[in-house]
Amino acid sequence: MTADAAALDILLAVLLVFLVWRLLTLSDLFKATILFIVFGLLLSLAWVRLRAPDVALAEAAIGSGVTGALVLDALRRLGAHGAVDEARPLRLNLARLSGGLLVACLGAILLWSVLSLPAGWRGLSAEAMAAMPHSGVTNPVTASLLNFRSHDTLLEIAVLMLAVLGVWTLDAEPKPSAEPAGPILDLLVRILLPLMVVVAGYLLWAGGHAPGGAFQGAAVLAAGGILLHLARPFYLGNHVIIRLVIGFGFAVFLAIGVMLVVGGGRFLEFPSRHAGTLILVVEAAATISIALILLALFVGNVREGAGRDAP
Amino acid sequence: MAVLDWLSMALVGAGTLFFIAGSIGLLRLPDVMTRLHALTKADNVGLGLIVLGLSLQTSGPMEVVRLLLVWALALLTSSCACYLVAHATLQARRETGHDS
Amino acid sequence: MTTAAWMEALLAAPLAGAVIALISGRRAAALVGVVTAFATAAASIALAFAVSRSGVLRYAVGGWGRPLGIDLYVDGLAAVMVAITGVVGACISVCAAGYFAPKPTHADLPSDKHDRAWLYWPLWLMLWGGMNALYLSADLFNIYVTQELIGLSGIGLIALAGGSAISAALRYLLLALAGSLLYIVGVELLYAGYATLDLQQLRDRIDANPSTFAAAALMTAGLLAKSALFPLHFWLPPAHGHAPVPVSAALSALVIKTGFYLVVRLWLHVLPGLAWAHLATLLGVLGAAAVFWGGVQALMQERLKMMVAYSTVAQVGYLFMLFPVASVPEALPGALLLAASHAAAKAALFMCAGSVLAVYGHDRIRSINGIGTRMPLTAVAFALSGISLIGLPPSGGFAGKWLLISAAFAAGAWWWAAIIVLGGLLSAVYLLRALAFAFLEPPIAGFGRAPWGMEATSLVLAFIAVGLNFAARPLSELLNAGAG
Amino acid sequence: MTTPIVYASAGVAMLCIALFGFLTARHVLRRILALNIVGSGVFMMLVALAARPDPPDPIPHALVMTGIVVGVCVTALALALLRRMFADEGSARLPEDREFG
Amino acid sequence: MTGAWIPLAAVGTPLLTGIVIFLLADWRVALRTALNLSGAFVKLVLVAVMLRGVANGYDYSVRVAIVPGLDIVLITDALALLFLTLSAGLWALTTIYAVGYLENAPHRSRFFGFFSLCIVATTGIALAGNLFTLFVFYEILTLVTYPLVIHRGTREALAAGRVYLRYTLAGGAVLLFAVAWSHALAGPHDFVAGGYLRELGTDQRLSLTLLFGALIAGFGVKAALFPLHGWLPAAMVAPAPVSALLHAVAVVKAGAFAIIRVVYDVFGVEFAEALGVLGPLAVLSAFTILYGSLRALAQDELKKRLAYSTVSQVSYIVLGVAVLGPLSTIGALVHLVNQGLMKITLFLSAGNLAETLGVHHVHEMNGVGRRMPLTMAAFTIGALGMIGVPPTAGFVTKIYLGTGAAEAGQWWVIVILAASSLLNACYFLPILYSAWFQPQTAPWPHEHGTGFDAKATLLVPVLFSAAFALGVGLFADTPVSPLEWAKLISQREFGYAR
Repeated sequence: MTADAAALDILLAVLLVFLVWRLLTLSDLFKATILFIVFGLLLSLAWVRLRAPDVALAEAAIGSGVTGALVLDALRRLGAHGAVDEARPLRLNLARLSGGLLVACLGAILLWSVLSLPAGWRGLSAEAMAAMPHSGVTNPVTASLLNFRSHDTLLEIAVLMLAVLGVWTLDAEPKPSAEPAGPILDLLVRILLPLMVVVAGYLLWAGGHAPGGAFQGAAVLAAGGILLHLARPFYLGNHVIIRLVIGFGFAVFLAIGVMLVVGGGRFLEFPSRHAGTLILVVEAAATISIALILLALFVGNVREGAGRDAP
Repeated sequence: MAVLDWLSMALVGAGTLFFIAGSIGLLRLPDVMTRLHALTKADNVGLGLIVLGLSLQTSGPMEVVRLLLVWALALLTSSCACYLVAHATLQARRETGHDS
Repeated sequence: MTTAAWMEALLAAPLAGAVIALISGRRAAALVGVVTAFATAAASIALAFAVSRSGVLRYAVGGWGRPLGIDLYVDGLAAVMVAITGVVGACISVCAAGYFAPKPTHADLPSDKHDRAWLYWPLWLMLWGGMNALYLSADLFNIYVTQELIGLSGIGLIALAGGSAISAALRYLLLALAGSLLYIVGVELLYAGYATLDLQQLRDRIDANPSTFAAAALMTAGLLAKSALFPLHFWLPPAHGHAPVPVSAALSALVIKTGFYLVVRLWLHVLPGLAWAHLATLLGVLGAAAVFWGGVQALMQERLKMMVAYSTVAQVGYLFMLFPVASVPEALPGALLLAASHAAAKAALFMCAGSVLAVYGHDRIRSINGIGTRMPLTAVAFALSGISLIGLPPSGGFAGKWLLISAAFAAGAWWWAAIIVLGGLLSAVYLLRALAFAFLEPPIAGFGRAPWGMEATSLVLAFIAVGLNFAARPLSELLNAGAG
Repeated sequence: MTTPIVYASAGVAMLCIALFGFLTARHVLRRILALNIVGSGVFMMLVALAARPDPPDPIPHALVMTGIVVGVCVTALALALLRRMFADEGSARLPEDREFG
Repeated sequence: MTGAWIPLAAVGTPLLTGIVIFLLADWRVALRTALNLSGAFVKLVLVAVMLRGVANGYDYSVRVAIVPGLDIVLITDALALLFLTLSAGLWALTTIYAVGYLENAPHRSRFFGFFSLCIVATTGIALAGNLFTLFVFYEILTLVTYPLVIHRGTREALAAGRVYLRYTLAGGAVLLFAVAWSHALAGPHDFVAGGYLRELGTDQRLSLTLLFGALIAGFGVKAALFPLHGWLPAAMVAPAPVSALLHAVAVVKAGAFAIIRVVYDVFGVEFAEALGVLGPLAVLSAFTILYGSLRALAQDELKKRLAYSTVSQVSYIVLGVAVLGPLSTIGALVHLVNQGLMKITLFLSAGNLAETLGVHHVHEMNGVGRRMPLTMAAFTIGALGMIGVPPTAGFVTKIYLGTGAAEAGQWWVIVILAASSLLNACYFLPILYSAWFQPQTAPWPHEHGTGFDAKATLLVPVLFSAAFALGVGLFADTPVSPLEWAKLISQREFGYAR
């Protein structure tokens, strides 16, 4: 641990904690959102320092990128009045005091458990490395995501689909009266969009042996879609094509799992010979679906002339 | 310390200098337009110098291409962003009629 | 068909049905939904029989085995919960088929919601799939993901009703999210301590140190928020009260039980080693408080659905009174029997409230005079499920309460028995108060007509709730067979 | 003070501040941001834990990835509900937190 | 145990008729009456078969397992059959009466459905083989009688229903607690002739006494013991057949019967005496007797007066149980039947008066004897029986209770009996006097039909029950009378010499 690296870590850690405190006490929620996005980017920097590149990519693309865009979009809908939370100075009444006390002792216990952890803590890295040869991929994170703990990922894609369904159950919002943002953004979109599609494809392909994978690729693709939506607003209904693509990733994953059972193995048990190809198929299907899901979440439930009230 | 190392050290130092100038500009200058001016100009040049400095340290030509690609992308997006922010503020001024 | 085959079918069927329903959209979503519902119900009952025949099943998903991969563990407890979810879920699906029928027959779901009514089916099947996955899973983090699956689909279902259900859904979301995060902190502590996420491996490696205690306490707190035990119950009445009828039936009867099941699994199967007597008493006290608080609130309600929602808060209290007497062997079958008959009876009560709402356009308790003559099926269903909730003799609720009371005596703690008995009395007051209005003359003429499925299903569920009286013996055999 | 311990304690600090923020905040958007940060805090503790062994343990990484994606879904739904509630009831707070006048 | 199906059939027949009647539409009078009567007839045949079987020492019992280690048990011992015969017989009578009484009234299918379910519960209580079964059917009785109490659907009926529920459900809760406690103390035991709590000995004196108190409180609600009797007068708002059958025969007798089971078959009367709980029970029942009679004096409404007299009469049974000795036991058992017969006669005739002349209050009864001689004759037989005038059934009870108390050396009981007989006379004789010897002073409130007396379907059951009440008294010594059966019970059940 060279001295300056330690200094960087400590600086980053302190900066993160300061950002969190500042974020939660600002009265203007627009500034809070900007700080939240900065917090997300610095957090992905922290994941890089903790030797977790896959997580860093996911955090940057999804954690701060997509979430940041969603929050900003929500903020726009809340309008000037809704965006300000006249945070009265936190006077200490009993409830806040007891809450604070509770959280403090929780923090103490967590800190104690972090510090008292034996230095030689191995976790499951030995078992994971031992199982890597017949997991079909060389990137351990993709292996554990799509092979060791594939059940989790299957349900996770289901959760993504549920988010879209949840948004669709709400009343349609009126179309915001945004006039096109001008030629410069069109230029940017024309240049960036193809680049983003290529990068997404690369991330998907690289997932097998290097940091990357379905979620990161999908997030980049979704970012491209959001950019296009900003330049030239388009709206996704819920007619059959959209539903098909949204359900496609989960259906493929589930179908493969069930076929493996029919073929004599256990649910989601990839035979080590062609686990690699199966994982790639699943990841490809998942990328497309997740990209459209994230885009649908951003575009939200808007329909021409629908909705009873303008914000 | 080979000549290359000294050269890249100098280039990266100059780059950071530009960044610092940009940041000071951001803090000191009065309104949005001038701040935009400071930010985009200083940071782009700073980034260029750092990229040049780093490219001397890289192991092979592919690294250099990748660095230049990063620089090009940064140039493109920051200029567009600067235009959009300026456009938005002008619009806001036209609607509210007072300096924001 | 071996146990494993039934379990795979049970896991895959609702999820597959949900995706097909999503893709098929408005036209065939209801048909797909009902077909999947009956398939899943059949699979869950077959699984229960398979477990009682061939004992416990450990199933490694993906073939990797315990610490690395995710294991599913089907013992008696899981089989019982899956069977309850199966049977009550099938009835709820039939009721929903009638409720969300194309032509609007009820004031409960505003007419402009009708083009989105088909969304009920993918959400409901996902909820059901999530519950099955939760009961079968033996991996701490996998249970977290299934909880999120259940939470999210539940919120989507509540939001279907629109209007005041939106803020209720938002409050439920925030609380469920906070609960899950507390749960995850607990999981992180356990993983740091014992480097495994599997429940059974944890049980062998647990030793009593502060971080394990903290982890268990945090996870329990998270789960209590999900199962709406007394201090954390405030989200339940508005959420269950304003949701559409089949949704509030599903939430009150089934989703609440997942939190309770997990606390039972945590404290009775994974951490019996820890000295948790004080926590058990705390849970019992909270349960008692829930029983009386829920009962008093239910008594003061003007609307039928809100009263039934508050009675859920009370009935959850009964379930948590299992813990102080958990050392006695017959306490668990009693609590499970209580959970089963509460599930059936509560779903039936919500459907009755739905029928009343459909016929009279409102469900104010004071003005449903003479529904005995106007809607005989609903009146009988309301009476029978009321009897089961109160715990009067010929009902499943009574058998469950009887086991809990005799367990309390066997554990030498007679005061728990007294609380259960008094709680039953309190629930008798508010349930029979509402029932009495059914006999009042002259009957008020209702103008609408209840959806065809709702009255019949509520009667079937009411008979199940009463019929469970004879289920005590097979249930305890299933639990012992699954003890494994 | 090795890197994992620095970041783990930062994670704990973030978690506590954000949890307190969630409990005391009344504006729902702020509570959503706070819950996101609580999630990030837990994930930081997990990844810091994973960074201890030499080839970093991939399981917590997979857990955190899943957690981030689930976090996005829940946040997206929460924001949609918030927008609908604000449009219907005119306030960005839950009914019990609204003080009138 | 070849005959094991008979007890099940006894419980099943009314259950079946009840369910079928529920499904019938209101206007199908003929079918419903046919069902009712055939159900009653089949029941009587079954009871006769069981009576003959039990008389010569045969025993049918059925066991259904509900929970591991806990079963519903139906047994046919002599005590069970005493109560069963009473309820089966009077059920048949009252069904006929109810058919006539409720002609073209609303909700008749619902009424007769619950009516049969009520008999299911009473049969279950009679044949219960252990405390758990007794408790289960006891609670079912509460459930099925509630809709009958509030059958009219008026606001007062609902208010009376609330009072009824408040008492009976509270009693039920105490009972649930007590039965579970008894299971904890002595494990799931069936009824044993000398009582199964005896082996516990008197070392757990406190908990056993508390258990006894809880059981008596639980059952005492339905037996209308003093502090718990409030629901009985309030429930008089129910139609006449309901108040006749339920509050004179089924509900009130179920409470008394259960107390007999507790004292004799759970604790055993010697063990109860050793615990010293019989004394307070005797005092309580004696006080209830006097209290009931005093309140009856002050009632102007006829049915309320009869209700309070029921409160006091039932406590005779509890008093007989509480006094140690064979004679008082026989007195208590035989009063179970006598009081049922006499009280049903009184209630049915009161129903006739209300139905035919609209007479509800005592002050309206001047000269009613001339207008409705047969009904008033039956009423007189019942009233004299209540007072204990020699040839009637009431006299038999009081003789045995008196001699039993004297034999046990409890002289104050005899004083109580004498005083209560006097009080009975005070509140019954004025009615008889004003009915027979006063000329009609005011027009009948609202008279239906100008016929000779009440309608046939109302009159015949009243005359039958009056005949029974008189016959039981007159032919007390014949082998077929309830007195003989009571002696058989005390000799077989409680080991007293003849």
